[in-house]
Order: sequence, then C-alpha cells, then structure tokens
Amino acid sequence: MTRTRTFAHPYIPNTVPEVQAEMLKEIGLDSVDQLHDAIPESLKLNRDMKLPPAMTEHELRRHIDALLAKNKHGGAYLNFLGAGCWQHFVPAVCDEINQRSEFVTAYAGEPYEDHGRFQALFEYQSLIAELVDMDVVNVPTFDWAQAASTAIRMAGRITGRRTALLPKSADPDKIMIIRNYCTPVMELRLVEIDSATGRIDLDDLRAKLDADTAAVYFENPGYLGIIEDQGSAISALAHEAGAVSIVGVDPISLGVLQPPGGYGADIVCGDLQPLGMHMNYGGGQAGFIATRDEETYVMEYPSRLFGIVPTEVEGEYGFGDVAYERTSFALREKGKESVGTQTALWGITAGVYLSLMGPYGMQELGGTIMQKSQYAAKKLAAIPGVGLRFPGTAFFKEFVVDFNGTGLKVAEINRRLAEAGIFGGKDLSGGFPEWGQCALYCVTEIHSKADLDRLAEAIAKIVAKP
Amino acid sequence: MTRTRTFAHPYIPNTVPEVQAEMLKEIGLDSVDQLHDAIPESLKLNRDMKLPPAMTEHELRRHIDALLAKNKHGGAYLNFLGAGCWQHFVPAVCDEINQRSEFVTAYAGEPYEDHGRFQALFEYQSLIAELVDMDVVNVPTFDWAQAASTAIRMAGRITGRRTALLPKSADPDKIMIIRNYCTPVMELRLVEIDSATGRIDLDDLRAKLDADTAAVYFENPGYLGIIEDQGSAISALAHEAGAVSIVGVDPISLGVLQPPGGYGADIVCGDLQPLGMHMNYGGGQAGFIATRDEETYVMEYPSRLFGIVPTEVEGEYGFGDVAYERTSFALREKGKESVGTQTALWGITAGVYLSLMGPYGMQELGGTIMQKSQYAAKKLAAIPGVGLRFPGTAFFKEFVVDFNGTGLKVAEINRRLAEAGIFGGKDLSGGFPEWGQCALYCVTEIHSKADLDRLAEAIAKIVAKP
Amino acid sequence: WDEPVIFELHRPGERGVIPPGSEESLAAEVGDGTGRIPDSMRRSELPKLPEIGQAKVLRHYLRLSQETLGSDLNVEIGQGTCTMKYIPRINEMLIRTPHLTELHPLQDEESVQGMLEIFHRTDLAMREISGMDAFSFQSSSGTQALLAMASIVRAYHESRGEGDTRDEIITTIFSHPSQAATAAVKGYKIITLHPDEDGFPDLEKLKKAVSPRTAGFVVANPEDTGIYNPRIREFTDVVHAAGGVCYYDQANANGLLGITRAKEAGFDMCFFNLHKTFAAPHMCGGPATGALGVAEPFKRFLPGPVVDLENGRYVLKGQEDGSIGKVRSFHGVAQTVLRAYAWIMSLGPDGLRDVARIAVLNNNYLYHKILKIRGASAPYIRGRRLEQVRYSWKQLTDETGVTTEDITRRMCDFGLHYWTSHHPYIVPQPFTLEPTESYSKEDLDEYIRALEHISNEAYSNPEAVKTAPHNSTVHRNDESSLDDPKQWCITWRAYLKKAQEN
Amino acid sequence: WDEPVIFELHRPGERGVIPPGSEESLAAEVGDGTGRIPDSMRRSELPKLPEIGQAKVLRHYLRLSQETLGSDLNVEIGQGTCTMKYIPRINEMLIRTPHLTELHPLQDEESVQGMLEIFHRTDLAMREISGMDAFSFQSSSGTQALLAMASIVRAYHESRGEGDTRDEIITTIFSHPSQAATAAVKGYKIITLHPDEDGFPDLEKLKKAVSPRTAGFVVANPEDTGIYNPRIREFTDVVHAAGGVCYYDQANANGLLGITRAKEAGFDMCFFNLHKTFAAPHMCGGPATGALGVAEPFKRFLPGPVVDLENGRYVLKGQEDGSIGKVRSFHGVAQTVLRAYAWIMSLGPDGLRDVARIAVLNNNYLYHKILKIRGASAPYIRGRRLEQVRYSWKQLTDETGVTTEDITRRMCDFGLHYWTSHHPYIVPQPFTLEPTESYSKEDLDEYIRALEHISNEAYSNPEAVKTAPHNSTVHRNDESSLDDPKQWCITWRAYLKKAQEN
Repeated sequence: MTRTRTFAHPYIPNTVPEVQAEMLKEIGLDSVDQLHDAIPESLKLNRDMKLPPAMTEHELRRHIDALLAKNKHGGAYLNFLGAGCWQHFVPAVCDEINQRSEFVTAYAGEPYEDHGRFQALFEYQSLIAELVDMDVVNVPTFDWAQAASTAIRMAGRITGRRTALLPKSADPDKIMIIRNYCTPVMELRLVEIDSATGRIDLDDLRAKLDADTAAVYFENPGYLGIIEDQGSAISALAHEAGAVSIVGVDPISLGVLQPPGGYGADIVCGDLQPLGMHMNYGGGQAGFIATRDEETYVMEYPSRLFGIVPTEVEGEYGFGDVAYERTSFALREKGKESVGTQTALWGITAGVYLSLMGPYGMQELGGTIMQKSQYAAKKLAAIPGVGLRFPGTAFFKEFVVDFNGTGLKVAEINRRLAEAGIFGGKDLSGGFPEWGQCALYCVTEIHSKADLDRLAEAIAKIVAKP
Repeated sequence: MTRTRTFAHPYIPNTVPEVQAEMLKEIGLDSVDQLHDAIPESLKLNRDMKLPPAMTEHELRRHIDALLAKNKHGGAYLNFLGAGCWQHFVPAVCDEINQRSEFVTAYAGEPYEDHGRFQALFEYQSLIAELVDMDVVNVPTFDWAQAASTAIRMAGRITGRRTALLPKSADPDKIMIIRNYCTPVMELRLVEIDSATGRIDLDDLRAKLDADTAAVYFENPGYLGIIEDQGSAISALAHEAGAVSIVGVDPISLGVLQPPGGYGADIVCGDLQPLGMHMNYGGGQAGFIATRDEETYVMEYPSRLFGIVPTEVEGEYGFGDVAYERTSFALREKGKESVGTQTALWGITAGVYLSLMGPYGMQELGGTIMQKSQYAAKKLAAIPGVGLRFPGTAFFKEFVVDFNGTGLKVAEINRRLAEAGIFGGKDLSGGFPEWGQCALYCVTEIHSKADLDRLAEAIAKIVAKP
Repeated sequence: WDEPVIFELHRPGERGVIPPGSEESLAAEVGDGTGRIPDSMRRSELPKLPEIGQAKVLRHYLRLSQETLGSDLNVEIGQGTCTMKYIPRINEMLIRTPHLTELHPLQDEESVQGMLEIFHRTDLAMREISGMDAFSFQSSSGTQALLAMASIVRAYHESRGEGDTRDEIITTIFSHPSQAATAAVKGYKIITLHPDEDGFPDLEKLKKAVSPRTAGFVVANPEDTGIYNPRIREFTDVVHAAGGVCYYDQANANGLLGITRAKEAGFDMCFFNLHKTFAAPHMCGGPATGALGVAEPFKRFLPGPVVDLENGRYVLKGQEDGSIGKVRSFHGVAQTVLRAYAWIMSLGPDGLRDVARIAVLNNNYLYHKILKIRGASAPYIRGRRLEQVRYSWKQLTDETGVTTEDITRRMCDFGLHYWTSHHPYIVPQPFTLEPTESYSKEDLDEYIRALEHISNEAYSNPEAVKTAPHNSTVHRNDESSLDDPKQWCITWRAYLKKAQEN
Repeated sequence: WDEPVIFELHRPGERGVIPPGSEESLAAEVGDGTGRIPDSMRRSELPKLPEIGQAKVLRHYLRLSQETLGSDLNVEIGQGTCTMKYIPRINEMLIRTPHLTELHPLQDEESVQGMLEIFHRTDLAMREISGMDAFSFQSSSGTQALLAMASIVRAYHESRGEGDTRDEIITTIFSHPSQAATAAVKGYKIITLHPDEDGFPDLEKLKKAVSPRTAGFVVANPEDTGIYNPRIREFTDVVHAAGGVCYYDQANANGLLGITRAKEAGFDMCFFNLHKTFAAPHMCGGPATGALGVAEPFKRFLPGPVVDLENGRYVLKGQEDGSIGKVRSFHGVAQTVLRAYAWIMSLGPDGLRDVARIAVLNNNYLYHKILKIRGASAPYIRGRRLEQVRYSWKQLTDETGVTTEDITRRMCDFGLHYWTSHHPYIVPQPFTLEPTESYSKEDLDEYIRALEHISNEAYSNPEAVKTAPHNSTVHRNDESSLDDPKQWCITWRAYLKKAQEN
C-alpha cells in the first residue's frame, strides 16, 4: 500500500473526522476508544491485527485477477466431471436476473416492499412443482444432500420411526452429509445393488425393511447415472412396510423421465444447480423438496413456504408465509429442524431457467443429453481395454467407464488427459474400491460431437499398448 | 445447426404459426408472402441469403468466445499504447451502472417516463462543467475529433469566418476527421511547432492569423503529451485577431492542470473515454464541448442540452431540452449541423466516475499519473541509445521516446516487446517521419513500478548491442 | 424515488473510490510529480465536484436507472422509427470480457485477429444483405453514416472534376432530418421533395429537381410513413442519368431483410443502423454504429482503415488515395459490431426473413387496429405499410382539444413510450409507431388498449389527458425557462448562480 | 408494475431459449436417445411449464426485481440483526469470470491453485481475526455452521466416551433461534437462559444449569439486544469446568473486529457469517457462508476437505478420523469466500477496526436519537450497546393501539425496511435496528425522521398507520388462507385447483 488514509474509506462514510466528532458529541463521548467501553480490557486485543494492508480497488482487481488466472476452467478445458455438480448450458437471461443489484442485495423484507422477491420465489416453487408433478415445493435449501436429509427427517417425524434405507450406489459424500445430519436421531442403513446392473437389489431391500423403517430413499438417475426402473416396486415395498418413499432426482432429466410421483414417491428432492447455475466450484448447489399438498407433509417442512393470497384490491395477488408457526423462526427448538439463510437466489434463477425452457425445451434437452452421453459411452467402450461397468443398464447423462482392462490407473489417465486439455471423469477407485479402476463420466448438451470424438481419441492414445 | 425450427424463434414470438394465421386473418391476408406486396417483384431477392445457418445461444457463445480468445488484451499484457485511447482505472460502480438493463435499452423517451435518464445526463453535464470550469456542457458527441470539429464549426458560425488554425503536433487521424467534417465549408491550416520543445511556434501562429481566421485550436496536454504553457498568449493572439480560442483537453488531467478558461479558451472540448470507459478497441470514445453560458455560444451547439426546471410540485426538479429549436431535429438542414444518436451512455458513465472520484480523487490521480510517467520517462531515457524527443518539456501521461540512437526501428522494438508480453508505445515514424524512429509512450495510474521497471528492462535488453 | 441532484449528496471528506497511487519508492525518485507543471498551468482551485461515499453514489444512480423506462421494461413500440427491438441478453454478456473491453485500438493486427475476424464476418454478412461490395463500421450512428456518405458524394465528384459544379442534394420530407442536415454540413444545398397525395415520393417532382448541379439523392425507403416507394428504381435511374449519386438511408430496413436490397433498387451506397435493425441496444442514445456499405466504384472513398483477409490473416487496410480519410476515431464501436454479428448468427437467413415478415405483420396488425380507434387516422394511401406508420390524431384534436403532446404525457401513466414525429408536422397531430418483430400479439394489444383508453378519455374527460402525467415519478415540468437565455440552466452551477440572482 | 404470475404469460408455441441440440451425424449413430429409457420410466405427459418468448421472460423478472427493495436501493438498517452493509461492487464484478464460475469442484488441485489460495488466505485472515486455529468454509449459512458446531460437540464427546451422557446444550433467549434449533436437530435437549434485569446473561442461572449432562454452551455476544456480556470469560470458564464445549455465534461480530476475539473470551469454536460481517450479499436469502473456526483440539473434527499449504502447493485435505464428515456438498460457496477475502483486503487491519468503531458509533447515535421519539424505548440497561439494539414500542401501542407490525407496513411507504424481532417477543412490541458502518449520518437521520413521522402519525391519526401500506407496489394482503390447509396455495397449480373448488 502506498498511502495513509486522510479521508473517509469509500465503504465507511462516517470515518470523516468531523462527522465522527459530531456524532460522538451527540452521544456524549469524547473519543472513539470509549465506544467499546462495554468490553473489559482483559478481553481486548489492543494490538493491530496481523493482516496485509488495505488495497485500493485497482490493486485488489489486479491481485484477485492474477490469483484466478491460475485456475484452469471448464470454459477452456473439456470437462467430463459431474458427480453432483454438472456443467450445463446457462441461458444469459439467468445471469442477467441473478446479477441484478436488487436481487443480489435483498434479504428478508416484508411482502410489501419485497413483493417481487416473494413473487419470484412463489413462481420458482410453482415451476418446479410442474417439473416434478407435485403440489408443494419449498423455498430452496442448501443442496441435494440437505434436501435428502430433511426429507428423511420429515419421514421420521411422520412415521415416528428411526431408520432410513439408502442404496449403496449413492454418492459417498452425500451419505456422509445425511449421516451427520440424521445422527443420532435417526440411523441410516445401506441397501445392496445388483453388481451387474447397478440397480437396487430388491431382495436385500425386502430383507432390510422393518417396523422401524421410516423411509426408503433412492435416486433417479442415480449417482452413477443409472435409471432405476424398479421405482414402483421399491415404493410399494416401502409403503407395505409403512415407510415413506423418497426419491432424489436430477431435475434436468424430467423433460424425458417419469416424475417420481408416477412410481409412488411421497417426497421428491434434488438439486437445482443444473437449472441455470454455473458450477462456481460447487457454489451453485441448491436443494429442493416437493410433496403432495397434504397437511401431514406440509407441516413437517422446516423451510419457508410462500403462498399466494388475494389483496384488498380485486384481482391483485399478494404473497406470504404459509404455516409460519412450523418453523424454528417461530418456535426455536420446538420448530421443525431449523431454518435460516439458504439458497434463494438460485431458486429464483431456476425459475427463470424453467420459464425460458418451457416444456419442449426441457424435453428436447433431455433427449439431447441422452443422445450425446450414449454416443460418448459407445465411443469409449469401443476403445480396446475400456468398457462400461454396467453395459446393459439405461443411463442418463453419467455412466461408469471401466478402465481395468487398460492396466492403467484412472488417476494416471486423468493426469494425461489434463495435459491434453481435458478433465476426465471422476475417479471412483476411492469411493467404490471393489470395482477397481472405474471413472464416472458426465456428458451433457454442451458437448459437441467433436468434443466427444476428441475425448475418445485422447483416451485411445493414452491406453494404447506401445 | 442441428434442427429445423418448429416453434417460434425466442426473439420473434409471433412466428408461432397459429398466431401468424390469426393476425393475417385480422388484417385480411392469406399468407405472409402477401405482406410484402408493396414491393415489386423485380426488386425482390427471391432466394435465400447466403449466410451461415442460425446458431443456438450455446453455439453462439462458444463461437464468439473462441474468436475473442484469439485476442491478446491489456488486462494480460502490459500496455503502453495511448494516442487518443487510454487504459485507465475503471471503478466497478461505473460498469455496474452502464450495464444496467434500464440504461442499456433506453433511448429517447420523454422527461416523464425517462426522468432518470434526463437527470443522469444533466448531472453529467454539471459534473464536467466543474471539471472544465465552464457553465455549459453538451450531451456527449461521438468523440474528441467530432467535438473539435463542431467547436470549429461553431466558431465559424459565430465569427462568420472560414479558416481554423491547428498545431502540426495534433493527432494526424484527428486532423483527418476534422478536415473531412469542415470541408468545404471551412479550411484548416497547420501551425508549426518548436522542434526542440514541441510547443506551438508563436511566430508562425502570428503569421497565419488573419481576418478570415475563425478559430485557433490547440490541446492540453497535446497529442504528444506536451503541456502547452503558452495558452494565455495563444488565446490573446486569437482574440486580437477576432478569432475564437478552442482548447482540447484530456479531462483526466484537470485535477492538476489549469482548466482552459483560465488561459482564455472560449470553447473547451475533449474525450470522455478516460473517465470510466474501458478501451473497447476504440469503442469507448465520447466527446464533450463546453462553453460559457452566453446565448451566442449556446445557440450554436448542434447537440441536445438538458436543462433543469421546476415542476408543478414545489421543490421538485424536472428536466427538459434547452433551446430545442436550434437543432436539426427541429429545423432539418436549417438547424445547427446535425444531431442524432451520439454517446449518451458514456456521458452517464463519466458522471458516475466523477461522482466517485470527487475533487481529491481527481487531484491525486493527476499527481500519480505525473509521477509514474515521469518515472518511466526517466528509466527509459537512461537506456543507452534511448532518449526523449522533448527532454526539456513538461508532459502529462504521454511522452515521445526517441529510439534513433539504437539503430533499431520502432516496429522491430515493438515486435520484440510483444514477445515479452508488452505492447510498446505508438510508432510515430509514419505520422511524423521527420523525427525518424520515435514512439509515443503512455503511462497511467494503472502501471505499477514493477511494470515500468519491467518495460525498461525489456527495452534495455532489446536495444543492447551484442 | 425523489432523488436529489448528485451535488446535493456532497459531504466533505467522503470518498467514492480511492484511485491507484504511486509506490513510495517511486515517489521517492520523482517527487510529487506535479512539481514539473509550469506555474501557469497548475490548477489553483480544485474542481467543485461533490464528495460522496461509494454506497450513496451507487444508490443514486440505481434509483435513476429505475426511473428510466428501457425497452427491456415495457412494450417499446412507441419510439417512432427507432426500431426498438429485443436486445438479446447473450449479446450483452458476450461483450463483457477483457478480450474485448481491454483491447487498445492501435494494437498490432496479430494481437487482435479475433476482433478483426468479427469485423470481416460482419462485413460479409452485410454485403449479402444489401448487395453492396464493402462495408465500413467507423460511423458511430446513422447521422455520422449520412455525413460520411455525403462526404463520399463530394469526394466522388471531386475525383471527376465536378466537385464545385454539383452542389445540390435531393431528399424527401418524410426522411430523417439528418439526411438534410448532414448534406448541409458538407456544404450542399438541399432540395426537399414532398410526396404525392398518396404519400409516395413524387417521380415528376424528382425529374424537375435533377440537373447538372445534382450531386446526390438520399432517401429512406420505406419512409417514416411506412410507405414503400415501388418505383424506387426509376428514381435512382433518373438521378444516375443526371450524374448524381444515390445513397440509401436504411434506418427502416427491418421490414426488408432478405426480401429486397439496396443493390437491386439502384443505390450506390447505403447504411444500416446496427443499433436498430441489428438489435444492438440504444444505450440512452449511443454509442451506436451506422454500418456504411458501398458499391465497388465507391470503395476507394471509404473511410479507413477497413479489415481485409489476406492469406488467412486479417489485416487493417489504411485509407486509400481519395478516401474521405476518417469520420471517427479508430475503428468505430467494436462492441456493437460484435452484437450485430452475434444477432445475425442467432437468426441465420431464415430467421432474418422472419424478422422482416413478422415486423411487417405486426405493423399491419397494429395499423388495422388503430384505425378503429375513435379520432385516429393514417393519412395517405390505405394499406401497403411495411415497418411503421405515421398516424394522426387530427380528428381527435379537432373534436376534443386533446393534442398528440397531451397523449405523450398520458401514455407515460401506462408505463409506455409514445412519440409524436419529427418536425415539421406534415401529418397533423402525428404519432409514429413501429412494432418490429419483437413484440407478441398480446403486447400489441396492450398498447392498443392504452390508446383506446386515452381516446375514450379524451372524449369523456379531456382534462384528465391534458393534465397528465398523473402517475409518473415526477410531475409536470414548468418548461418556460428552457428557451430563455436568462433563465435556462444547463448545469447545476448555472442553476445555483441563476437561482441566486432571482 | 402489476405483473401477472409467470404462468399467465404462457402462449403456446413461444420459446424463451433454444437449448443446444445434437448434430445430425451424432443422432444418426444413436437414434433419438430416449429410446433407451425403460418404458416405466418414460415421461408420458410434458411438464406444464409455460411457453414464453425471451423478451417477455426478461421483462417479467426485471419488473419483479424493481419490486424488490435490495440494500443497494435504500437505507437498509431495518433488517434486524442481519448486518446489511454496503456490498462493494468490485467484489461482485470479480466473481463474474469463467475462472471462477466454470470451475468444477472435483477438478484436480493442480488446476485450481488460485481458488485454493484464496480459501487459504481467507482462512489465515479469519484465524487472526478470531484467534482460532483453523477454518472450514463448507457451511453455507450461519444455521448450517451452528449445525456443524453442534455436530462437532457431539463428535468431541463421543471421542471421549461421553457421547451418550452429555445431552444438554445451553443457550440464551436473546440468541438466534437457530442456536437452539440446530442443537435440537443434533438430538440435544435445550436449556434456555433468560437475562437478568439489566439484559445481561445471568451467570448464576448458568451455574445452576451446568451439570455432567452439559454437552455445550452456545451464545452470541453481543446478543440481539446489542448488549455485550462483559463476564463472558467467566461463563466459558464455568462451562469448561463442567466439561462442556463453548461455541460462539459471531453473527453479531461486526462491532468487534480488531477489538476483541473469540479466543480470549474462552471459546472453543466460533463462526462468522461472511454474508453479514464480511460484506458478501444476502442474495434474497442465500447462498451464503458460515465460516467455522475451531481451536486446535477441535481441528480433527472439522468437516472436510480443508485447504492446506504444503511445499508451496495448495492441497485439499480430506476428512480426518473422527471428523463429522461433511455438512454440505463440495467446498461451500466459493464465490462468497472470494468476496469476503476481497473485502478484508480492501480494508486492512486499520479499516477493519474502523468498521467496528463506526458500526458502534452509528448504533449509539441511532439509539440516542430513537430514545427521543415519543412512544419508543429500549428495555434493559441504559447505554452500553454495541452493534444493534432491540427497541420497544410498548408505550406507543399502549397509548395509540398502533403495533410494531403496523409500523412494518407503514415504513414500507417510505421505501424502507423495518423488522420487528425474532419470536418470542420477550421485548414487547419489538423492533431491532443495526446500522452497521455503511451508512452515513444523513442516512441514519433519514431513517429516524421516518420513525418520528410515524410516531407522530400514530398519536394524531393512528388509522393511517394501521391501514398501511398506502404507497407500495401492492396492497394489503388477505392472509387468512395462509394457515388453513384447505385454502393455502403454495404453488400455482395448487391455486388453480383450489380456486376451482371454491
């Protein structure tokens, strides 16, 4: 830094000495040091913090830009990483809206001065409701893992039971989050999957369902991209056992895949990130929960739920909080779980996204993703030594590539792909060691045929025997 | 492209076939082909235009991003090019405001629905007025060259004379623009400059002033960065001859340099680009004109001039067009020159910039630019074979570096600087061949000492005799 | 909001931003920098700019933006012939990259190949759309393009030794005022043709107007009435026969894309407003681009440099001999050229033709509906309108006393723009609407309903219209001072001085 | 604007955007793609999303944005304890780069060194500010950070074999509801302490509350009353002596930066809301970041991965043994971590201390002025407030019948936010203001004048206040349906169904 400040800091107008003096006088103090008299001396730091000196705006921009320039990104590299955060097409209008100063800096105003925020979130709820074919959707929560956690806790409260069943093929990180959130009030148990198809092992599910099972949770498409077509059977088994059927979905699949209500789901949850959010190093995640419009379910949501109401003026709409008394805002520890700042801006953005895409956009997009991911899988499987882990199972967007036949580790292949400007699929050898060297590849609508051919050629070259 | 369109184009809602049919029916036509019946067949193209097929938004983004990625830019390279377009610090708030959807898409609304636009432009006029110390400023025009051209034409109308004098050290491109704009109504003549100091040759000026001289135009700092300190003498000579004194200024110098009214200028003009506009490959230019509040001058402006007025409500401000009847909007060819779309958004941005900087910001900035450019000049002049063309003359921001002693051409030096990630100064050997191998270097507040040292080292290495 | 003028936010000591400073070690070497300013050139008193914290500056301008009715916010069909169309958001995002914003216009060609390629590709597209042979993007508005064309007319005649003898340019009254004004700037006498009784430019009048003094003929087609002159080729032939140059104001080109071109109509030059027809934004009034195209014989007069492709490399070609030199600094408004290119690529040839068709469809739908409104009419020939129509409230004014200016203010209460027309008002009590392709039928119906409402109001309660606006962010201006040199206040400092005096 | 609900803009056939499609050659190889969907899983009916052209979608949401009162647009001191401060525009610009937006969270460390460095540098700064020894940025709000801390408390006791026996967490009534709620989520019984008569947390009550069942103690300091507990070190000592863990809700840290720290007050853990104290925006309610810091003994329980520096290279360290695993996907909200880092760098140590001082100065100025307003008071000890104050209109309500909820609606007419308080209303007719350092004296005076106006109005014309809002974009809601399962409508489809039924 290059200068001692003699004027107010641009962010702190009242650092102007004369103004400070005037205000101190008004409140009857002589010095700014007295402002903190309420704090005992023994607790005061009484030294300068060891932090770098302040930068001007221009210095800051150069500093940050230089740091960020070190990052290699999915706009310049070909990216095949997915596994819970996906690179999709983001319409420019989504960015325009979520960069609007008004939405960026608003928070928790009332229905009158923040009418636009209430309406935008109500519309978000309504648009997701059509996509998932349910009548109730919440103001968004942190992410899919949180939505699944809360769905399970809701099921626990509804059934009065303590265990939940999840497939072993679920994301290990997601299981970690759910486990932490549910413990010690509830307990998770994992259900086996069929090793050839990747689908849930119904026999094992049957064996594990019991009188303490609150919920069966499964996903469509699953973490490994697999389309679980036994949904009706799974839900039926859950219901027979008195448990709630919870389905996690990637919402971008719902232009072509059956919404979970169609195969018995009572609660639907998932992540909004594919619907208009940039990846942001994971900062684009946001969760949603949807149910039927039944009091039993609605009253167990911890989240805020915005409802539409009439106003004094005929034909005008207003918006407000539905059943606010459920929440921890109203009841502290007696409320349903806890509520606070979540991911509202991503909810608004997802609403913008769905408004732009419309029904046909979502349908076409789903078809395109299936075409491209099938094409990629086909090309990769044609490489000697490379195969699909679940060759007979239908998948959406993601699929498990088996590199065991190449004699190479996924880590090594990915290192060499990176040299070619490609981020290879997620290495599964840590999370699923029983499968050896497998990787989860993600192909979306943003990949062109040329991109996929380039991937296949690069891998072919890497795994070719010399 | 990958698909035939069966739905409306996102930008053209009424391409929906049913809507088209309904509207055609309403107006009594059978087919869209009939819409252009007013055009004779002989003039119709009647074939498809040979243009690339439409791209989706995502294809477009990839296509454009790939094209733009080929550009090397001043954020990543060290840039010492100026010469009429300068790389300065742009506060983030300037970008926020000029990217606001409302300002981007507004145009020419009335004082009521566009109250904010009128006020923002009135404030721009008022802020520039303080900077240049004049009472009248116009809604911005295209660029400095246009502002100078119009200032000269204004002087021609005011004096009823036909010639204008300009210093030979002015930007050759600017002279070209002024000459085209003034010809054949007025004539330009160039005044010699002192070859040692770069300042105007007063004897030659005296010699060229005559009874047909409408205006003397000069700049501060000049194109070559030179501070012309004979302003009072020049204006006095002009006034004695019955001519108008016009001064072009780089407004970013006016925190430290005397405003031209102080040395006799009747009309002040210049470019707004330094005041918050990115370079945009030259798309950030915008001109301004300022005068005293005298009817003689005001009535000769071709531009719109926004004025502040009272409204029906006590204490409320409104805004409107001052002396609209001057303009070509009102009088076609009988109006003053011509008016149309100019550079309003950059005017608003310059207003934001000056509001942020305030008087002390402008003063500090001027000082910083002088310090850094002097430092750079000193470092470069210390390199064997390299010197300053006008070593004894005070300069602001830009200075002429003389490479004649190195035996190398500027083009060659710049080529090698580019390899080192540096854009060298503008090659003057074309515009000023009499000086041999000279280059115009621009140093602003954005250059750090390390940047300037890096430049000096790179040049020292290039010009070192082996 | 009831925002004060920015100077009223001044609080001594506050700062909006701290500019970059010098390192101490650098300052140690050169001192405070300003020491080298000659005494006569040192500013003695700081400029009286306000001092304001950053949050307040931002809040002020954000509020002013909310008090500005951009085309993003309303059914923007009421800004006359300005072709207010949808500004694709993707294009606005594409230009916000340092790969464009941080380019210096004098960079070596090698370092700006991407930008030059965009110029070149846009040039190629414009050639195909117009039939012309080369384009320059230097002009930064339609007015500047008209000035450039008038300059080329002069350069052309000078190159043939007729620079002095040909000193008249012919235009029409329903063309944009800048056509006449820019030709006058270039020293030409203006001959303005009035239309025939159907509103068409009058061929007989043209024949009488041409002479050996004719330098050029400039016209829009369709003109601002929306009426297309089907005999345009005869017009250009007449002018050519007299030795004049024909240049085409294509500000109203939106309804013609892919349908008809400048070339076949016999023009030597034309220009397109990229900020109108090609969906670049108007930005409160610029910066903009008038893309100027010429037929082969006029190429050498173009302002330079222009982009060319040589051996796979894009190069900047300087001014040719006889060229008019330059009309604007550097290369024009690069970001708007990029926007136009992006728009063309978003539509393709089919999409561009749809633009023309739907724009004309929308206009005729609107026309059809407005003629049903009490008191409204559209003078001249019935039908045959392309992209816009100049309407008249003459009957309404005669019957109710409500004028078109009253309606301007009243429309604002509906959150809609409404523009009368350029002067002079050849059409009495005029208003001019151009719906473009961007608006849906429902949008048009909304606008029509507002006009209907006001027409009914004029007949039932004319005072309500005359005293508008009732629902704006501000109230009605007292405009008496605007034409009085003693009272007008063009800056805040002038206002303070004059307020003190009075 | 009187914007319809988005579904009402539906026009069959319109499109907002065309998503990327497949090349024909690709489609030729794989067919239509959906053929491989098992029959039971094929969607039979398209989702009933609206079909809307792009311009209309944009216009709709832009209008809704204008109907939202962001902190950029007003003197935002009325959102209670939410620390609404100036959001530096530069920080918002810095995050809009593909170098951040297009990063995948599972990229190899080598390819994200810049991002990891920002995490690490922010961690170092937070350590200095708090005295803690390690930070995790995974939690995406204060509530999630509280949940993470409660989880760490459990993990800690389990690691010592006391997981089952220690099942109580102690908090205070003037702390945020999430403190109690998140501890309850983790299965704890909650003991809530009420303050003494001066509003201080009561040490004697704490001493009675602790026991071998005490797992932890969580508190804010200052609490939402703005009152700082000077005996906090005695509190943490008491809890530690009983074997409990002390964790600190630093949502109210803004007045303490550089003045006092969590470490010296004896806390084992704390968190900062980057979207409050560190000037990241609230974004209508997230995404946000609760930066969670722990003292050395608790490091191994942190959710992972965390960033570390090893031999000049930034690495991601996975979950340690005994860690709580994860509380959120991936690494948290990277863009908000960057914003906070940028803010710290814009202020430096002096600037951060100025933040604390001016925030407290502003608050005390406001406090001083509000106590002069008729009908307003601030219960508990006179003075000694730091960053915010919980006020009361009890007298006003008693004397005029106007309640704090009425005032909420009336303040909206002045373009200002105003928030009552969290439930339960321990302070009667409460309202809570936190002016932060961002507002100037004039800004505060404007807010005070609005309150004064309303107070006067309550005494002179209470109906005007009770029937507010009068000047909002909407009128008063009929809220009767919101708590009735038969009537509430949480989505448009539910509204349509229920409207049809009724």
